[in-house]
Amino acid sequence: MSVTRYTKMAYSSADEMVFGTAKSPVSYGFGIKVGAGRVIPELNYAPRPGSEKDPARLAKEYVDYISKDVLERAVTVGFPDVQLETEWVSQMGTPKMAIPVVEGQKAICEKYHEEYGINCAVRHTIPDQREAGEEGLRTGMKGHHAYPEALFKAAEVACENGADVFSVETMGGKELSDYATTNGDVVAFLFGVGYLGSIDMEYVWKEFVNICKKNKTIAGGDTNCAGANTAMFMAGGYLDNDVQRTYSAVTRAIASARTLVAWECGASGPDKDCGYEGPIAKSIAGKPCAQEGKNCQCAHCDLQGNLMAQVCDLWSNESVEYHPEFGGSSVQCWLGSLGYEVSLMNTAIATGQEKTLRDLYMISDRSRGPEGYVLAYDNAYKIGEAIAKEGNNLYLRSRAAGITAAKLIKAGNEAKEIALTNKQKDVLVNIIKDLEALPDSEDKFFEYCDKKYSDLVPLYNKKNYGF
Amino acid sequence: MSVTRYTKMAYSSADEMVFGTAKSPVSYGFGIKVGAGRVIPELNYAPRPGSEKDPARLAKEYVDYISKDVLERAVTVGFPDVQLETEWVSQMGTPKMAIPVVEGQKAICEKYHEEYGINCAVRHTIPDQREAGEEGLRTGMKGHHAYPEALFKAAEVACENGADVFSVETMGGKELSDYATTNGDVVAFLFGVGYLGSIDMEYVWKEFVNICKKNKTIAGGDTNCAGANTAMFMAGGYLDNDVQRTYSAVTRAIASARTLVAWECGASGPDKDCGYEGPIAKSIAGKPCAQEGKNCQCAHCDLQGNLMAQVCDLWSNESVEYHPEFGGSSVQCWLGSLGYEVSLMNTAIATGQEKTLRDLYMISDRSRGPEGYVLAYDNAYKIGEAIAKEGNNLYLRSRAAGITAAKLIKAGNEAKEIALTNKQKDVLVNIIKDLEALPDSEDKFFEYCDKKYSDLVPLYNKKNYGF
Amino acid sequence: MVSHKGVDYTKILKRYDVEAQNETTPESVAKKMLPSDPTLKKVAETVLYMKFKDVGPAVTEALKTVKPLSVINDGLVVGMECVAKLYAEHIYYLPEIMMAAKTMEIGIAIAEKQIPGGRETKGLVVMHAAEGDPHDIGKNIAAVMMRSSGYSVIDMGKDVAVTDVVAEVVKSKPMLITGTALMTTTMTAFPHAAEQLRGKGINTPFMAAGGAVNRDFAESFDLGIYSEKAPQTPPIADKIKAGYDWRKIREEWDNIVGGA
Amino acid sequence: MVSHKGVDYTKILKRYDVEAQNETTPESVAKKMLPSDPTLKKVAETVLYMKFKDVGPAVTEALKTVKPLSVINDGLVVGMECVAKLYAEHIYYLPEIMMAAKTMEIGIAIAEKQIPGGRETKGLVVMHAAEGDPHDIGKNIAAVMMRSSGYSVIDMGKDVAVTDVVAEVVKSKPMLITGTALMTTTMTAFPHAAEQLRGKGINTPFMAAGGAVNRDFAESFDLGIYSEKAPQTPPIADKIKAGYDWRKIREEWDNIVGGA
Ligand code: B12
Ligand code: B12
Repeated sequence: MSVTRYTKMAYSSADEMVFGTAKSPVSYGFGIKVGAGRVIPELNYAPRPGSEKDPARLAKEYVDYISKDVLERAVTVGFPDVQLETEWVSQMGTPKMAIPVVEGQKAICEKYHEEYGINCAVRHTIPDQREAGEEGLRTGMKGHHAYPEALFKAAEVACENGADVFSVETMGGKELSDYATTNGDVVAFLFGVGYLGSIDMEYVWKEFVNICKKNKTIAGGDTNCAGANTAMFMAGGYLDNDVQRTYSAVTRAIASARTLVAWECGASGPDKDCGYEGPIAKSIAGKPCAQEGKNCQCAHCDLQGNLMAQVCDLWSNESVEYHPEFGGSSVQCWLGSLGYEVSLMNTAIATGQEKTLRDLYMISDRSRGPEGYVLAYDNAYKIGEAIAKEGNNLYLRSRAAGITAAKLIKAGNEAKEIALTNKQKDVLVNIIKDLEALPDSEDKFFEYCDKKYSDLVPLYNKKNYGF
Repeated sequence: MSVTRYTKMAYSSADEMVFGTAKSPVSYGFGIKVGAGRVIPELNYAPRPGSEKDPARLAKEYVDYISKDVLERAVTVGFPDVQLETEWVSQMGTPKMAIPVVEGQKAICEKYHEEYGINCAVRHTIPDQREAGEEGLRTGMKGHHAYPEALFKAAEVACENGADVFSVETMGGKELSDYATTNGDVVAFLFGVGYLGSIDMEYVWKEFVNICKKNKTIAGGDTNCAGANTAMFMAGGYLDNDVQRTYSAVTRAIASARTLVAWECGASGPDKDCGYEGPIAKSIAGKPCAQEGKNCQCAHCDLQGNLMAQVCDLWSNESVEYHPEFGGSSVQCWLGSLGYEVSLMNTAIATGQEKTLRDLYMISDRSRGPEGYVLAYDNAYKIGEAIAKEGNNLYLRSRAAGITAAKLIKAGNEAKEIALTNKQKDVLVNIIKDLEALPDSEDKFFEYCDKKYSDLVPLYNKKNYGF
Repeated sequence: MVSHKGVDYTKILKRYDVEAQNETTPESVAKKMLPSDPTLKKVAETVLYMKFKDVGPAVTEALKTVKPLSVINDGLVVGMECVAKLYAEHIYYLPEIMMAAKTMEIGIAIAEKQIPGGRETKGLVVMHAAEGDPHDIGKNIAAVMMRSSGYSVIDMGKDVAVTDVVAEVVKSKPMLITGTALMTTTMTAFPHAAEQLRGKGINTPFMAAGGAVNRDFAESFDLGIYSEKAPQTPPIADKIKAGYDWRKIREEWDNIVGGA
Repeated sequence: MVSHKGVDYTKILKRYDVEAQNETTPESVAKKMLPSDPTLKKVAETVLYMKFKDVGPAVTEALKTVKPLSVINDGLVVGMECVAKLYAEHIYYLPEIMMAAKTMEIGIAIAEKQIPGGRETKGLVVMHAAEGDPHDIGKNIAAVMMRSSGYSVIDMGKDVAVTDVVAEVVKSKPMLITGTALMTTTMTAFPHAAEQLRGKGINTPFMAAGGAVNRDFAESFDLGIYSEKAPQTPPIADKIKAGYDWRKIREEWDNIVGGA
């Protein structure tokens, strides 16, 4: 597959973007149409401890319990569409464990679609179990688990046996982003995620897109869960004190340049809910994106619960462990939450009020923290423009994303739009300084970072990225 | 206390009603102002099994785990207000079990208020453990638990030890509503809930209001959980087949006439979240009401998840059992859900878009089922008018509420606004017939029902209602 | 005000209940299931159509030519089976179940008198709602279902002390005990009751049910078995009658309730 | 478009983080805690201000007049204690902890060489992330916290097989084992590991931690104890050092971690 870089914006203005509609809608599964004028709930779940013990148990858990509960509840409340997402547990690395789940979920979707006419589909998100360091992200390295062959094998298993949408959260750059976030080093993040991560994405996504094409599976997309989400998760809320939210906000912008690569390799979206960079990526590419927020409290609580709904096409709960509640099983309770939120968005679309609701979502969290601030669709659009402008250079575009985000926050703070603690300000100022001090030449940047992080990050190994 | 019946509407039009504002706002606790221009999240919880074993354990569960988790999360995400609701478990009937909980929750609210400036308060909802039949709802009957004395004693314990708001879900009429709902007999429901239930409400609420006054506790209100909620719960969703939703919708309207009585006895609101009759009651009385819907999926899923937010002043999760989730403890996850929804509503208020959002909530579920249809604020207002018109007669006003609701559904169905199954239609037609066939005289109505249900409902005993 | 007129609701919701409504009539189901014998058919129809005024005469009439046990099993019970089928197909609802069951019971009472020594039921079940728990509708419904499937029931009511439950079980030796709890703080009574029963050497399955109870909890103590919905109880009870102990019920639970 | 200009945000949210920010400076905390001896103070300050270029010279200088154990305990460790205090008060954050710890370790390495037989740590801890689990940041942070509180750590990394964990414990006899799991399907490795350890007569507490693990789970198997956050580990380890077994840790858990 060839790679086509984005150098222009898909939308002519920020205001043009809204939830439920994407420039390039995608259809799949049993009647699902994403980005085609209405939002769709996407429900994700984790099996109960112990169900991973054997293939029959795992399939029963995913199909007879979880999927059935979800579809049943969707019909009970009148939701017209529902998408299931199975994030593979590590045990599904072996086909014997994975196949019954993939087949079973396909079959139960078909059953409910035929019986009730509900639109439904399953996204399979396979794990990237490659390991950096000597182990190796590429073929021909030491990898005792024989990755990346195993990764591509898992993709085949998913696609051949019934996945409607395919996703991965790839690991490229993680060794550096782990270091970056725990040590507050934004350059390490830029190097790991923005640069090396993008290179790795290209390596794996060309192959994923081939596998998907062959099997008529939709190639959804990737997200930088390992980087920007870890940062956001650790930055937490007002009582947390591990990572600064100004740092986390900037990592998000950098990650968006990486996330784009899957689409540049031919994936079509919808990308993954935990890619909070969705508004930025969508502004550039016009492809549908899944998002999460208010109704993913089961999985985590961040500071942009409403805002993230502003331009979503699928609305997700991130993940919930399967267990009973007064109101049914946990997956049913969270589907209810998602489904009603989606109903509200679709009501807004049906009555021509979608931009008003979008703005209410956005204003609710615009000032809650710097992460939401940079993702507010107007700011997201500006970051998108910065990326598109340098679209052909993986390094320069990620750096531009980071600098733009940081400066937007700074300007917003000066304009009293977004309050910051002194610590958040200090970190922000240093980020701008550090990013601006970097050379403009990709080669020099690589040389500088390669040397610096070879010392600091034991697992860093440039062979993983084809150097 | 004297009783002042409502014979006029508090609002001059349906469109005047909106979430976050009530004609008569109420202030209490540590900075809480309900109905005064912004909506407040109210979080309710059930202790883990086993925590009821001794007073220390129960207090620890409610205070150190549940309340602390909630307050902590509220601060973490930046929610300006939070209300806790403790629905007493039956073991709290003894003061030894109840007092440490009430005192402890007060103290922890004070602590967080002082430390962070968060506005907070606790509602205590005591259980009505009186039993119909020979046991007796009134003093001087056989009641082996010595109720209603125990009920008033529990109210004193709550108010004297720190309850900010006081509520009960009283049982008057339950023996008849249980029969009515399982047998589909709307007249039994009218007699039990609309008529006898209202009489019982007056009996107990005069006393509750006295107790609250004495202790400077806010007398919140009552709800017909035992009647209309049981019906709604059993009517369930599209795949349930126990009770018809047209029946359930009519019982809701009837219940609203009963719920009013607490306020007529001097209570000030906010009433209880599970009183889905809130929009009707608020239209008549202008007092603030708590509601639940989309974000109470942990407790149950009904067909008006968005609609119920339309005119709420507090927004509740109904109840969740305390347990861990990926995103924190269950109470934290549901607080996050509530809080973000409230933030959306308050954003709408702050930007002057509250009526638009209200209408989106309403339209989302207006056609989902007959229960939501009669509670849509325009229809709720019409039912309110029917009640106010007959405000002085407990029987006639409940009957008017029931007939009006039934006819609204019928007209809506004919106008193709609300689809009905044939079964729902049949039941609806019979309800109208049955209610219209009743005598206009209260005495004759009593005579007829007294005779009929003495045979059919073994627990029915008119002595319970002072006859 | 945003208008709801002319809104395209297909984007927002789908009325599966209206779309899926079953146009089958009670008559068409009855045609396949009712007995062909006209006398018994008449008896069954009184149950099917909930005619509790007519059931007495119909049964009395039938008893003239048909053995009492046959009037019950081939008439009244068959009528109730039709009702159950109609309920499963969403044509009948709870009120119909309740009224049909009542009709059937009137009929059984009359027929039974003619059976020397009374009718033998499938077995005895002791039912109650937990100590401190006022939620009893679910239990009441389950009791009706059990009676209509041919079991006799001792309904101890709600808020029943553990000691009373144990005493009743010791006294009446049921084949199954059921407890209903809708509160997390009352369901803890069940393991206590089960423990006391075990202490007395009683191994009768103890079915824990009701909104607060889940399968994990119900199976967390010896004797405990689970039932989620009232209609699931008869198939479980049938297995107990067939000799399953509580362990075996647990093992095969998914299969047993699969159809219910 | 709805404008956000001029919106009254006080109705919507409250920036508790900005309102509550602590104006205390590292200097003011340091003033109260740093050693008065100027040489040791200088050593402590290199840790406090994360100067890993200066720590070597400062320690070397100090070793000329101060005993190596004192350089460590009264200089480097005191500096780290200041850092912990600043972290607790939300003045320092994770990066400062990481860098200060690194600084301290450089200093300790130098001083240690001068102690015959090496320095004795408070105890040995074996740490790992569960088999199949790639989530290791929490473990890495906890490892740093443990090292900075004076424990030595064998960090086995992530995705560590149960058999490897058991083998390492048998070999190196730690006072505490920790396992991190962020997935419901990987945390089940812990009870297996604990069982195998018990089988070998090992009773070392097995701390189960990480996002997926909760206290109920951690305490559902023998040896298992819980820790919610990385900073809670040192106080628990201190109790184990003081002689508590896993049962006693469980009993007093709330009190032990209360302050952390
Ligand atoms: C109706 C209702 C009431 C009614 C009960 C009327 C009645 N006659 O039962 C009334 C108003 C009395 C009531 C009171 C209270 N309630 Co209430 N109530 C409910 C509600 C809304 C619905 C319950 C119901 O009837 N469901 C319908 C029936 C049919 O369902 P079911 O009983 O579960 O039965 C089904 C199955 O479980 C099964 N089943 C049940 N029993 C059996 C037995 C057998 C053998 C089998 C096979 C099957 C079976 O079959 C049925 C369906 O097929 C629930 C909400 C909920 N989510 O459950 C709250 C709920 C149960 N109540 C709750 C509470 C807290 C209370 C109060 C304590 C509140 C208060 N402080 O006043 C009081 C109790 C006071 C006291 N005495 O202690 C909480 C419990 C929380 C907790 N701690 O666990 C709930 C969950 C509501 C909430 N807050 O979320 N309540
Ligand atoms: C970041 C992250 C990742 C990163 C991990 C990076 C890294 N180096 O660790 C990456 C991208 C690799 C990742 C991958 C996956 N992840 Co992930 N991930 C997360 C995320 C967003 C945050 C986790 C995190 O780092 N938190 C911050 C750290 C600091 O927290 P922590 O580890 O819990 O540590 C704290 C405490 O637990 C404690 N602690 C931890 N260890 C120890 C040890 C001791 C001794 C002590 C005292 C304390 C302690 O201290 C810390 C704080 O003080 C979570 C979301 C969540 N809700 O947890 C999902 C999550 C854990 N991931 C999940 C999943 C499903 C996956 C994948 C399987 C997805 C997929 N199909 O691709 C893959 C794994 C693939 C595989 N190999 O099997 C699910 C797990 C669901 C489940 N089944 O249980 C979660 C919950 C997300 C979700 N869907 O909701 N993930």
